Amino acid sequence: QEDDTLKIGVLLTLSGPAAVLGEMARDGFQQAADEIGEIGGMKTEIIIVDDEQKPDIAANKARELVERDGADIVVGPIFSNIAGAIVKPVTDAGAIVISPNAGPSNLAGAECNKAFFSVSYQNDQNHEVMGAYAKEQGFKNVFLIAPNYQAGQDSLAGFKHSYDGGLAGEVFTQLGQLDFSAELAQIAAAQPDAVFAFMPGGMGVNLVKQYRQAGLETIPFLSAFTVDESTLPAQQDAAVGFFSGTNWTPDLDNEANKAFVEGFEAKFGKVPASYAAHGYDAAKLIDAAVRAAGGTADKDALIAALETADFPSVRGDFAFGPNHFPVQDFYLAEVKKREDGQFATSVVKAIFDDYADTYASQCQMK
Amino acid sequence: MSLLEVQNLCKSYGALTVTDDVCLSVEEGELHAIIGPNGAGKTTLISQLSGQLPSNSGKVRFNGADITRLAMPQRVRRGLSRSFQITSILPAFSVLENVSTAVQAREGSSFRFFAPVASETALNDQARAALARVGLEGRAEVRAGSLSHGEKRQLELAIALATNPRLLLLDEPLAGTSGPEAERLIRVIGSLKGEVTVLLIEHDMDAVFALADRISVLVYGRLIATGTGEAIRADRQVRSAYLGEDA
Amino acid sequence: MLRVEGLQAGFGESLVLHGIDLHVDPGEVVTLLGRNGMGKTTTISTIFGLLPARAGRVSVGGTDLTRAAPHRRAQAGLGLVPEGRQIFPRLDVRENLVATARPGAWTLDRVLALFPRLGERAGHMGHQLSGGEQQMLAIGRALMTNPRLVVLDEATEGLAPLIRDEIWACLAALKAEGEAILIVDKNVDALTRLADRHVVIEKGRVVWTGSNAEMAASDAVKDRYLHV
Amino acid sequence: MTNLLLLQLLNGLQFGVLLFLIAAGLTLVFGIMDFVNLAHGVIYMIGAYLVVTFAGLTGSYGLGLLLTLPATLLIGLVLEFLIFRHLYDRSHLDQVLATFGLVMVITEAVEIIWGAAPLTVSMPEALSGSVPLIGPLRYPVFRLAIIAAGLLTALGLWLVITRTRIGMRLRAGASNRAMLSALGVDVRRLFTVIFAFGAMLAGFAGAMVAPILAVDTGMGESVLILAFVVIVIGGIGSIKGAFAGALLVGVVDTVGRVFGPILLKAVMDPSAAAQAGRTLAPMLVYILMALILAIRPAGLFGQKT
Amino acid sequence: MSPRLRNIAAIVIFGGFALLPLLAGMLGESFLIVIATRILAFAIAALALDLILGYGGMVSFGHAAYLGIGAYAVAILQRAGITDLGLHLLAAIVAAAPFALVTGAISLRTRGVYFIMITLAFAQMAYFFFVSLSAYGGDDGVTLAARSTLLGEPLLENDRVLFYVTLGLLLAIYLLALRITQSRFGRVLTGTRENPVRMQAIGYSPFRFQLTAYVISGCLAAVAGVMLANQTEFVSPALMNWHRSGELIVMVVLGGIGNLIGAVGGAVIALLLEEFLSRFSEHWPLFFGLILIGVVLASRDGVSGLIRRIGGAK
Ligand SMILES: Nc1ncnc2c1ncn2[C@@H]1O[C@H](COP(=O)(O)OP(=O)(O)OP(=O)(O)O)[C@@H](O)[C@H]1O
Ligand SMILES: Nc1ncnc2c1ncn2[C@@H]1O[C@H](COP(=O)(O)OP(=O)(O)OP(=O)(O)O)[C@@H](O)[C@H]1O
Ligand SMILES: [Mg+2]
Ligand SMILES: [Mg+2]
Repeated sequence: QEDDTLKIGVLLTLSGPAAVLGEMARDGFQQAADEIGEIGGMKTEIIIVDDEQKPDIAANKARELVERDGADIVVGPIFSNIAGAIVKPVTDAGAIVISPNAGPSNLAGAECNKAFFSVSYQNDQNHEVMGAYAKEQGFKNVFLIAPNYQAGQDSLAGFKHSYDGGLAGEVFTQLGQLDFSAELAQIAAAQPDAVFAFMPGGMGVNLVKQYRQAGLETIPFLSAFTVDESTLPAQQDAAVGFFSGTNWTPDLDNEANKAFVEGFEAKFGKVPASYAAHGYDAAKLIDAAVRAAGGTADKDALIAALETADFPSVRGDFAFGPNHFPVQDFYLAEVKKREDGQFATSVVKAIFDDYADTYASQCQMK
Repeated sequence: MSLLEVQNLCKSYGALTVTDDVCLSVEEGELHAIIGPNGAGKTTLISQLSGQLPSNSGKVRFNGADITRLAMPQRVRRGLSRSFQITSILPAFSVLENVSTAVQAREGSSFRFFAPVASETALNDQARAALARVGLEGRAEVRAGSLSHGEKRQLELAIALATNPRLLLLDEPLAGTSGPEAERLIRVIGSLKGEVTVLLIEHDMDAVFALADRISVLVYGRLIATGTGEAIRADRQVRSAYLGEDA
Repeated sequence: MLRVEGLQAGFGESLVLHGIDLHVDPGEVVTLLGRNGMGKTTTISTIFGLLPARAGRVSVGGTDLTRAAPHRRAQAGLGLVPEGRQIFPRLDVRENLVATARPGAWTLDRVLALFPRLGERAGHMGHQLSGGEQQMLAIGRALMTNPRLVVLDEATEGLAPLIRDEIWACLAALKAEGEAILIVDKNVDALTRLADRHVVIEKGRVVWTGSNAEMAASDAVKDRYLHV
Repeated sequence: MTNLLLLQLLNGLQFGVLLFLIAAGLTLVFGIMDFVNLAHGVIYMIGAYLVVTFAGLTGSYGLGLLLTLPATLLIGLVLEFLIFRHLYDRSHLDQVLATFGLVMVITEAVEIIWGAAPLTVSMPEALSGSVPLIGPLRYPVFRLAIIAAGLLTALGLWLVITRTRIGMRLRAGASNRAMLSALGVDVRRLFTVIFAFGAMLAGFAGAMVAPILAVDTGMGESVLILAFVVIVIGGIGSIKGAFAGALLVGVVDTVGRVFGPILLKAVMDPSAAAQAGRTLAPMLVYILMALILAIRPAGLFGQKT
Repeated sequence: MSPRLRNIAAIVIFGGFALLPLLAGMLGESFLIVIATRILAFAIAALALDLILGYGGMVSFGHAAYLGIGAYAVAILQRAGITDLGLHLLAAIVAAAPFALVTGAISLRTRGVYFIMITLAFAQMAYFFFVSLSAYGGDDGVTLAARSTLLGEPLLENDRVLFYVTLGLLLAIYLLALRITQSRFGRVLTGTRENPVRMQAIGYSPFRFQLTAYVISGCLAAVAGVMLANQTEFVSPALMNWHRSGELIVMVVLGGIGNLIGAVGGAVIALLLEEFLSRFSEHWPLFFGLILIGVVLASRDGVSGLIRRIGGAK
C-alpha cells in the first residue's frame, strides 16, 4: 500500500428501492470531494460500492474494500443492519468506518468502537425530537405508527423517551406495506391530538398520500425519516405542512450550508436531503482530519484528529461526543413548497441544543 | 372363500352415480372379465378395487381381509395390482428401470441410501424376465417415453406383472396393440391362468371370449349379468346393450 | 388431395421415417398399416407438421405445405383424430367440440346425434370422461373442423363393439359423401370393408401398397406384415 | 366498534380488489396459458411509471392512463416476440429463470431512465375528494373508483375466459398446444395477443394505483409475491378463484392486523398479546395460504388434474 | 448428463477450488479465498436444493429458511458459550430436521406451483419469526464474536482453513448426494417425480420418500447456513429472505437441474458473475439479467445443456 495515497471506500445502498438514499449520500460526498480536490492534501482514490441492502453481501464488499483494495476509510452505510454486518470486519482489518446515516444504539453504547464514527445522529434522536415537541405542545393522546422491525420499534421507543402524554394507539405495520387504509381508519376513529409516524422510503410516500386522501390532514402529522427531500418529490403537495424532527434542513442558515445546497442543486438538479448533507460533511471531516494528522492515513493519528472534528459542518456547530457520535442541535421542520416549485423541509424552531444521545454513557471506548 | 369379494360398492360424482351397488366375487385362479359399454364404470370399478379412488359405500374383501380402507400401495403389497387403460409409465426411466422399480417395490426396503441400485442384478434379472414375457426384451435400454404407443401398452403389462400379484386388475391391456403384439399379449394373459387370478376389462371380444372363465357385464354402473362366455353371448340384454346383434 | 413424397423424419439423432410416399385422392379411403412401432403415428405427425420433415414433401390440394405451420395445414382441410385421444382436459365436452369448430356440414347437433353419450356428458370436463367417451370426443372434435380429409390414428381404440360398429358405419357414410380418409387401425377386417387402398409400412419404409382387392387376394401380404 | 369493523371490511374489500387488479393479468398468463411470468410485477411497475410520465406530459391523469394502455400493450408484444414465445413449451423452471433475468433487466432499466427516487402523479380532481361514510369516518373517492375498475375487470375477464371461443382456445392451448394447432388454430398469434393483453392489464393496474402508492423500483416485486399468493389461494386457472382469493387476502390482512391484537388480548396478557400480534401480523397472509393449501391442496377453486 | 461428463465437470470444479489458494497466493489476491468460501457455502445449499428439485420434482421456494436456521444455530450457540464447529453443525441439523419434517409433511399435500408457494409461506413465517426475535437483534441481526472453533482452537479464523473446511464439506455432501440419487431410495424419489400414481400402483407410498428427501435436503442446506455465518461473521434474517430462496433456485436451474454438479456450477457461475459484473458496472443487474435470459434461450438445461451441446456428447 503506497503511503501517499488516501483510499476511501464508499459503501452505500445504490440499487433497489432504497437506492435514492445511497445516491444522495454518494452525491453529497462526491460534491465535497470535488470541491476539495486532494482530500487531506493526499492523492485520493475513491471506490464506490453498492451493498445491495443485503448485510451479508455488504460484509463481503466491505472486506473486499479493505483487504483487497486497501481502503483506509470506509464511508457507509445507510442502513443500521448493514452497519452491524460491516463494522467488525472493517475495523478488525484496521480501517475506519464513518457512517453518513446509520447510527444504531449498540454502536453508540455498549459496543462503541474506536474506529467507528457517525457523522449523522444516533437513530433515536430524531424521534426524541418529536416526542419532546409533542410534550411541549401539550398533546394528550398521540397515535404512533411505525413498521414492525428493529428500527421501527426503536423509533417509537425513542419518541416515548421524551414524550410522557397518553397514547391514542400504537400500531406496527408490515415492512413494505402498501396500503394503510386500515390504519388510517383507526386513526380517524381514534381522533388523536397528533400522529407520530416513522415510515421511511416508499412506505412513507404511501402513508402520506393516503393520509391526505383519507381527509385526515386536520390532525397534525409528526414524523421522522418520513417526509424529507428523498421522498418529497413523490409526496409533493400531500406532505406540505407535515412536521419532521431533524438535525438539518436545506434552509439552515449558515455559510457552509448555503454553499453546499446551492452547489448540490446546481450539480444534481434536485434538493439535497440530510443523507447528502452527511455525505458532504463526511468528506469535509476526513479532509480536515487528514490534514490535522499531518497528511497521513495512519490510523491512530487519524482517529485522534477525527475526534476533534475541526471542520465547517453544514450544521454549524458540530462536535463528537465520547462515543464518536455527534453532539448537535435538533429542529422541528415543516414541509414547504418553495418559490421555485420544489418541495423541501424548513426549520420551524430548535428543539434540542447541543444534544448528545442517551447511550453515550454506556460507552467505554477502548 | 373367494379371493376377491365386492359387496354393494358405490361411487358417485355429485349427482352422477358411476358404480351402483356392485356385488362381485372373483375366485382364486380364475380369469374373470368385465365388459360393458363406454362410460359404464369399468375403469372406475378397477380404481375402487385398487384403492386409487375412495368408494362412497360398500366393502371390498381380499383374501379374507377387509381392505376397503387401505390405500393403493398397501393393497399392492398384499398382492393386488392393476394396469392402466391410459398408459401410465415412468417416461424418463429406461424400459428396464420401469420394470425393475416395480420389482424393487416388492423386494423389500427402499430406504437404502448408498448401494447403487443399477447394479443390483437380482432386480434386473427379474425385470428382464417380465420384459421377455411381453416381448419387449429388445427394448430394455430405450427411454420409456420414446416407445411407440403399442410398445408402451406392452410395458404397462410388464410393470403390472413385475409386482408379482395374486390378483391382477387389467384395464384394456390390448388397446393400442395390433397384430402379432396383440396375439402375444393374449397368449401371455392366457398363460397366467393358474398362476395369477385376473380381472380383465377388454373391448376386444375375441380375446375376452377366448380367455375368460367367467364374464360380468356392467351397464350404467350396474352389474346386469355374470356367467360363462356362452351364457353371456346368448344374453339378450347384453346383446342389445353392448355386443350388438351380430356378435 | 394429400400427397406425401420421400418423407423423412425422426426424433433426436434417430431417423424413424426413411422416405414415405403415399397419396390420398379426393373421396378416397386409404389405410396405413403396420405393426407397433413401425412409424405410422410418426408419419401422421409429420404430415400435420407436429414433427419437422427432414426431407421430402407434403402437399394438400396441390399446395406445398412441407414447411407450413400445423394450423395452416388444418386450415387447408386436414382434420386429425390423434392417437391417445388428446382431448383438452380443462374444457368441458361442449367446449372441446366448439373451440376449434369451423362452419360446414358437421355441427354440434349432428355430432351429438352421432354420439348421444357425449350429449349426456356435455357439461363434464374432458378429463372426467371415460376412455371411450374421450375417444368419441376426439372424433367429434375433428369432424367439427369440417375437414376435407380426416386422419384417424387408432380412433376405435377402447370403444365398445357397438360404438365401434357405429364408427365404421359413420366412416362409410362420410366416404359416401365424398370425404377423403386416411386411417390407422388394428381392425384389418373392418378396414378392408371400408378402404380403397392400403399402405403397409415397416421400419419407416413403405413395403407394400395396393388396392383393397389386391390386399384381399394376397394372404401373403397379410401374413407377412400384419399377421392376421 | 362495529362501525370501524364495517369500515375495515370495506378497506379489506378495496385492498382485495386492488390485489385482484394486479393478479388478474397474472392469472391470465400463468393460470390459463400456464406460463410462469415473474416479470408481471415489473410490467405493472412500468405501467405506473408510464402514467406518471404521460400525465406529466399531457397534464392530465386521464389522458396519461389512456396512453399507458397501448404503451404497455406494445411492451407486451415486444417482450413476447423477443423472449416469451420461445419459452411456452419449456418447463416452468426455465420460465422462472428467464423471467427472473427479465425482472433484473427491466428494474435496472427503469432506474436508469427514471432514477431511483420515488415518483408520484396526482389524481384527477374529480376523484380526489372523500365521501362521508359513518360518523367521522370518510372514504376516498378514488378508492371507490379502484373498486369499480377491479370489479369490471373481473367481470370482463370472466366473460372472456368462460364464455368466448378465445377463452376456450386459451385454456385448450395451455394443456396441449400441438393439438390445438393441429386443429387449425394459430396458437402463436393467439398467445401473442393474450400475452400482450395480460401485459396491458398489468400496466392498467400499475396506472390505477399510481395516484395512491409510491411509484418506485420496488413496487413490482413487493406485489408479485402477493399476487401469486392470491392466485394460489384461489386455485390456479380460475378467475373466480383469483377474485375470491384477492378479497380473502385483502380482508384477512386488513381486518386481521387491526382486530387480531384485540382478540389476542382477550386470551393473554396485553404485552404478550402485543408482542404476539406484532410477530403474527406479517405472517397472516402466509398462514392463511398455508392453512388453505393444507386443507385444499389445489386452492379454493382449483381443480386437480 | 452422462456420468462421464459429470465426473469431468466435478473434477474440474473441485480440482479448481482445491488449487485456488495457490493461485490466489501467486496473484497476491488473497481476497479471492474469501469470495470462494462464500461461493462454496452457497454451492452446498444449491446442491441440497437440487436433490429435491432435480430428483424429487419438489421445487422448494423456501430453502433460504434453512440457511437461516443454520446461521442462527451458530449465533445462538455462540452466545451460550458453545463455539465448536461440530456442535454448531449438529445443532443446525437438529434444528432444521423437525422444521423440515413438519413443514414438509404439510407442504407435500400439495403439488406443483402450490408446493412452491406453500414452502415460501413457511419460509416467510420463519423469516418473520427471526425478524421479531429481539434478543438476537431482530431485523438488524447479530455480529458473531468470532468464528466457530475447530478442535477447541480458533483455526477457522484463518481464511484458508475455513475455505478448505467448507470445500471438504461440499465434496462430502456431493458424494453423499450422488450415492443417494443412485440408490434404491433415489430411484423411488425420481420415479415419484415422474409419475406418482404409477409409483403407488406398484406399491410405494411416495409421501414417506419425498418427506425423507425433503428433510435431508433441509439439513444439508442448514449446513450451508453454518458455513455462511462463519464466512460473514454476521447473522441476520436477511439471509432467509424469499429473494435468497429465489436465488438458490436460479443457481440450480442456471447450472442445469438433476445432475448435482450442475447446481454447484450454477452457484459458482451466478456468484462469480455477480462479483465480476458489479465491479465492471454499477448497472450490473442489467447484464446479469441479460445473461440469464440468454442462457435459457440458448439451452434447455442451463449451462449443463450448453456444455453438453458444445461437447457434442449425448
Ligand atoms: N372425476 C370424474 N368426475 C365426474 N365424472 C366422472 C369422473 N370420472 C369418471 N366419470 C364418469 O364416470 C363414468 C364412468 O367412467 P369409467 O372411466 O369408469 O368408464 P369405463 O367403463 O371404464 O368406460 P370405457 O370403456 O370408455 O373406458 C363416465 O361417464 C365418466 O364420465
Ligand atoms: N417421442 C419420441 N422420441 C423418440 N422416439 C420415438 C418417439 N415417439 C416414437 N418414437 C419411436 O419411433 C418409432 C415409431 O413410432 P410410432 O409411434 O410412429 O409407431 P406406430 O407405428 O404408430 O406404432 P403403434 O402402433 O404402437 O402406435 C418407434 O420406434 C418409437 O420408439
Ligand atoms: Mg375405462
Ligand atoms: Mg401409433
